[in-house]
Amino acid sequence: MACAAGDVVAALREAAEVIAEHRVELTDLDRPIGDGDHGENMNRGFAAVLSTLEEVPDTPGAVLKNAATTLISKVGGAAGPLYGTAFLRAATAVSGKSELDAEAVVAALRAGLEGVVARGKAEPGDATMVDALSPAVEAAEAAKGDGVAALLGAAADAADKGAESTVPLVARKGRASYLGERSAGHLDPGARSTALLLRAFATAAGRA
Amino acid sequence: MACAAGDVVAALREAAEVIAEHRVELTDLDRPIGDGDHGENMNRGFAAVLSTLEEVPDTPGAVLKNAATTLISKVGGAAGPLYGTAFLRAATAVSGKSELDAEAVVAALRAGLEGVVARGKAEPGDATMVDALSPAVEAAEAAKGDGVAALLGAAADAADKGAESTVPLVARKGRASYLGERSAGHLDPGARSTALLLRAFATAAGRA
Amino acid sequence: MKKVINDPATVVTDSLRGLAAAHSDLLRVEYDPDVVLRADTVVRGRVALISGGGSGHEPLHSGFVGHGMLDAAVPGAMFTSPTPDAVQAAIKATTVDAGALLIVKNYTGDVLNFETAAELASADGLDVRTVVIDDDVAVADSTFTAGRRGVGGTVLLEKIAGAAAERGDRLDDVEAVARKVIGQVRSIGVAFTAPTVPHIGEPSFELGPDEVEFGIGIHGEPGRERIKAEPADALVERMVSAVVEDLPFSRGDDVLLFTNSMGGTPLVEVYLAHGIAERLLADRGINVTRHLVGPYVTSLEMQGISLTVLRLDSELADLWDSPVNTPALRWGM
Amino acid sequence: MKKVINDPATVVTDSLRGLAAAHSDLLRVEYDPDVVLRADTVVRGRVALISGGGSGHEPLHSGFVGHGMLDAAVPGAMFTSPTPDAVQAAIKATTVDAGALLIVKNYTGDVLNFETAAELASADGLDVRTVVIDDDVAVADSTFTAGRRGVGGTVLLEKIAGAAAERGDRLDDVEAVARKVIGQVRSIGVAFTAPTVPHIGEPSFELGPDEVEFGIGIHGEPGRERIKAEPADALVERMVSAVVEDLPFSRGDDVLLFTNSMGGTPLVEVYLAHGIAERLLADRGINVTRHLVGPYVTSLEMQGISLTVLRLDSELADLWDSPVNTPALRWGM
Ligand SMILES: Nc1ncnc2c1ncn2[C@@H]1O[C@H](COP(=O)(O)OP(=O)(O)O)[C@@H](O)[C@H]1O
Ligand SMILES: Nc1ncnc2c1ncn2[C@@H]1O[C@H](COP(=O)(O)OP(=O)(O)O)[C@@H](O)[C@H]1O
Ligand SMILES: [Mg+2]
Ligand SMILES: [Mg+2]
Ligand SMILES: [Mg+2]
Ligand SMILES: [Mg+2]
Repeated sequence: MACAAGDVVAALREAAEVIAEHRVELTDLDRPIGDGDHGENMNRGFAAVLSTLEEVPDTPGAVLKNAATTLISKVGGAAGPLYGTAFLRAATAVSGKSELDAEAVVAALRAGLEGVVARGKAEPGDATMVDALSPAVEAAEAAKGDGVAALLGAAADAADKGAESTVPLVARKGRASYLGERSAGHLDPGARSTALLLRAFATAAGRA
Repeated sequence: MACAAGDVVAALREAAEVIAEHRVELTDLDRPIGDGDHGENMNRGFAAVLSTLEEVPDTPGAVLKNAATTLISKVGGAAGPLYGTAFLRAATAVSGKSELDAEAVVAALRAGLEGVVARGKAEPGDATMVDALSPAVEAAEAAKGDGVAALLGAAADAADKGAESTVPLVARKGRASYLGERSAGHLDPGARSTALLLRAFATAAGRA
Repeated sequence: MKKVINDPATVVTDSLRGLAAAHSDLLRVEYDPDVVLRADTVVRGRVALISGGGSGHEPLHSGFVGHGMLDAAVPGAMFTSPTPDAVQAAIKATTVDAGALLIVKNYTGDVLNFETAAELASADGLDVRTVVIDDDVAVADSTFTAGRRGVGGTVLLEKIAGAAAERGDRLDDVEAVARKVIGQVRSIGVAFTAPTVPHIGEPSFELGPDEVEFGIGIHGEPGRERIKAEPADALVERMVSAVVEDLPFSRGDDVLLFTNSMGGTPLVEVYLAHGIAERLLADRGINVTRHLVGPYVTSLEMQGISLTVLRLDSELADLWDSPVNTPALRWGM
Repeated sequence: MKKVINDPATVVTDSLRGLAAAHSDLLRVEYDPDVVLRADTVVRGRVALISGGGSGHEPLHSGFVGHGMLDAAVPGAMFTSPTPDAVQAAIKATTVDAGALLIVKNYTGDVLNFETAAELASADGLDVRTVVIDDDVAVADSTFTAGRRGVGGTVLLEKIAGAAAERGDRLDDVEAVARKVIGQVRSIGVAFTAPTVPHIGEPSFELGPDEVEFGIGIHGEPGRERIKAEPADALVERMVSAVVEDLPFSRGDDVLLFTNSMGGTPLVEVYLAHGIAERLLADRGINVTRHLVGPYVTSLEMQGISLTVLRLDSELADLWDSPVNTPALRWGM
């Protein structure tokens, strides 16, 4: 199975739904160590993405690029430019293709990770979304022989674990880093939203 | 028994002590219907009076006049000018006398009441200190044959009752009047402090 | 209670030391009794404008001492009228040949203490008058009550009378313009929380999570009525109609609209209310030609807002626009 | 949560309508994306000074738009950085031939969004630079962290860089003076309560009745350390030494001392802290020659204060003293 533009749209719809469902949870995660807006930011952005999905462009890359632009202009905060860049780099990585095979999906994920790191300069272990996204890309790479749905499932599993791994960490990037030692003991909200997004993509792919 | 300057000093000491003991109570009475400072105001004033009692002037009138000036400049709020005027008028009513007999004490109390009414324009039933002071003066008048201590005791009893009578009243003067109907159901703090002062005077007179 | 204070008994004086340090170009402070005086010298022929009252309403009154506004402010203890000796000290320090006008907010304590001081000063041969501002429409005005409170309108009165005094108007004229302002200004306030007076250490009243005090004063006294919390549009409409119907203000009036924070309400909400109020007045054909927005007459950390509307004519508008240079209001210089 | 709002989703825009109504002489507001612009026309040869960030810190930044300070402010959602398209709109509306300087508080979100906008504008051939202010000594500065936050010093930076732009300095020079301010300004904040963001509806953190957050930011993020409440003398000493030892400031320095209310703390306490801080600096031989006191960089209704100290030389002092005319800071005109 490979993903056409319509499949990417379906994945984004699922993502918007999942983010809306977890809005309060994400915000609650952001309250003790941040400024309590991550759920609002993500939901504002993905609701806006959803409202642009009526007219479907003809390539997966074009769909991702539209989403990127919307996220950059609607999410705000740190997450906006980071996720925006991730989607933009992913779009660029697959631009021109009319369908994405497993190889292409992994390339898109890796480009997204590289975009986040380029913008945010976080390394694994800094307690950010990178801690979810980075192992997810590795897991996707390892599972790419099993097809798109399976590799996204593996990525989502790895992202869940990666997000959990932020709990004991002292944050070194983002607002949580202002807390120093007090930032330990909390799940990073951006890592959680990354895991939620990957799970939504896997769910949509499983359905297709 | 008649009161010399020293007896008036003793009465003021007792008053200062009683006010200090009831500071929190008076403030608490002022909170639901006023601005929560009556205990502070009275205590500030009577503590200042206390500190001026080292050098005893030679007449009761002079002692009362000193107290009046101190109250005017230290109590603040509505109670300051009202009590200050009461003491000033009382002082004037007995000026020149070196001792106060029962007749003179009643005259002083009545002059005090007239001073409060002249300044504050409150009538009985307006839920103010007048509701304690006015019946107290009548009771003192009625009991003046029994001597100073007894007439002050009668005045204090009447003031207690008068203060209690403010509970159901809708206030028509002072801050409590801003509440309209909501002022009913509360003991007026100024009526309570008047009753406390008269009780203190009676206690001191009983001791002399 | 958590506050930036050392001792509730000295909080007013301690705060005045900071005020004096911050604004030595505009004012100087004398202590015990505490009075805040204009830094520049007293001028013969100029009416002295003096106000004061309990502390806890900052910047009122100390923040309005300076060119074109007050010559002296007399800060009492927290929420407690200053005593006559302090008012007398302010009169003595500022009043020369042209006399003085005392601006008094209508509270029994303020009126009694300021009037006592004025009487004593008059006995010394000075021409000292008092005007009493009572702009709060929440309180029924009647000779059977203490009458209406003085609230937000006080700032506008101090500014306008101050401008008249600054330009050299005689005492009669300063008093007349002050009375004109008092006749044409109306206010209403609401509160969401109660203030905490330092020496008490607990909020002055309790409000449920969705209760609002409507018709609140500025001393932690409860309001006239307790209502359910409602959206800003409804709340501001309730406030605007209370104010407009009282004077009443009429179609075609030019007004100054002053939206005030009671202290604890963030500016973002105050501007939001201001925008709504301006629109609601426009809907009634009332023209807002002057604006003031911010925390100017506060009640410590109380959350809430008040609206004040002053009918303007060209004289009042000109006096409002005149230069002023005080810690809290400044323009034209 | 009780607030003067209609809908958490529209609170920023609704508030801007009130701001626009109140200050039409100084500024105008464009909506969607929301930007606040100087009312007077854009001038060729003058550098455009632009700042912005999450809302809820009012009067920062919108209240500092006007003559001698900002050309544009870009208000984001509550406590949330504005997006690049809004920043771009502000750049387009204000930037002609002399380029623009963006003043960015050091938060990951602000830096990323403003830098994205600057890149896009540069691609359009405009000379747009960014300076990042990071004056909060509470945060350990290290390349392994997001670095220090931008807090109270932002106001001083906007005023001083604004004066340089107003007098016609070239972009290089405005940028240089901005970097000088950033190099010489340090701040620290404390909080007694947490702010309540409208869309959350509950305080951002919980504090016990005698707990104080030391080293607080301005977004409801908890501070660096939780301490017991203490008298003002001790608390302000703790704050002054954190600030002084950091730069460090030295005996003989002339400084501007800015004592800021975080929103919910009454002015009487802010002045009280200011007086103590001035004395503690004087004890160290540090000379306070300029003062600013009030709620200028707030965190909604959060109770607390911050201290900011800026080392002055004659250039910075002159630029500070230059005329300014904005809703929240005004002098000399
Ligand atoms: N430099 C960074 N690199 C990667 N991720 C980051 C960085 N800074 C912040 N984040 C992520 O962004 C999340 C916070 O997003 P959000 O709350 O929307 O923005 P803000 O912190 O501006 O309020 C954090 O939980 C973290 O995962
Ligand atoms: N016009 C008045 N006439 C008589 N007593 C009054 C009047 N106004 C107020 N009082 C008395 O003063 C008391 C309040 O005193 P206090 O709390 O010290 O002053 P304030 O109201 O200025 O805070 C009231 O309880 C009432 O008894
Ligand atoms: Mg956040
Ligand atoms: Mg009282
Ligand atoms: Mg009082
Ligand atoms: Mg944020």
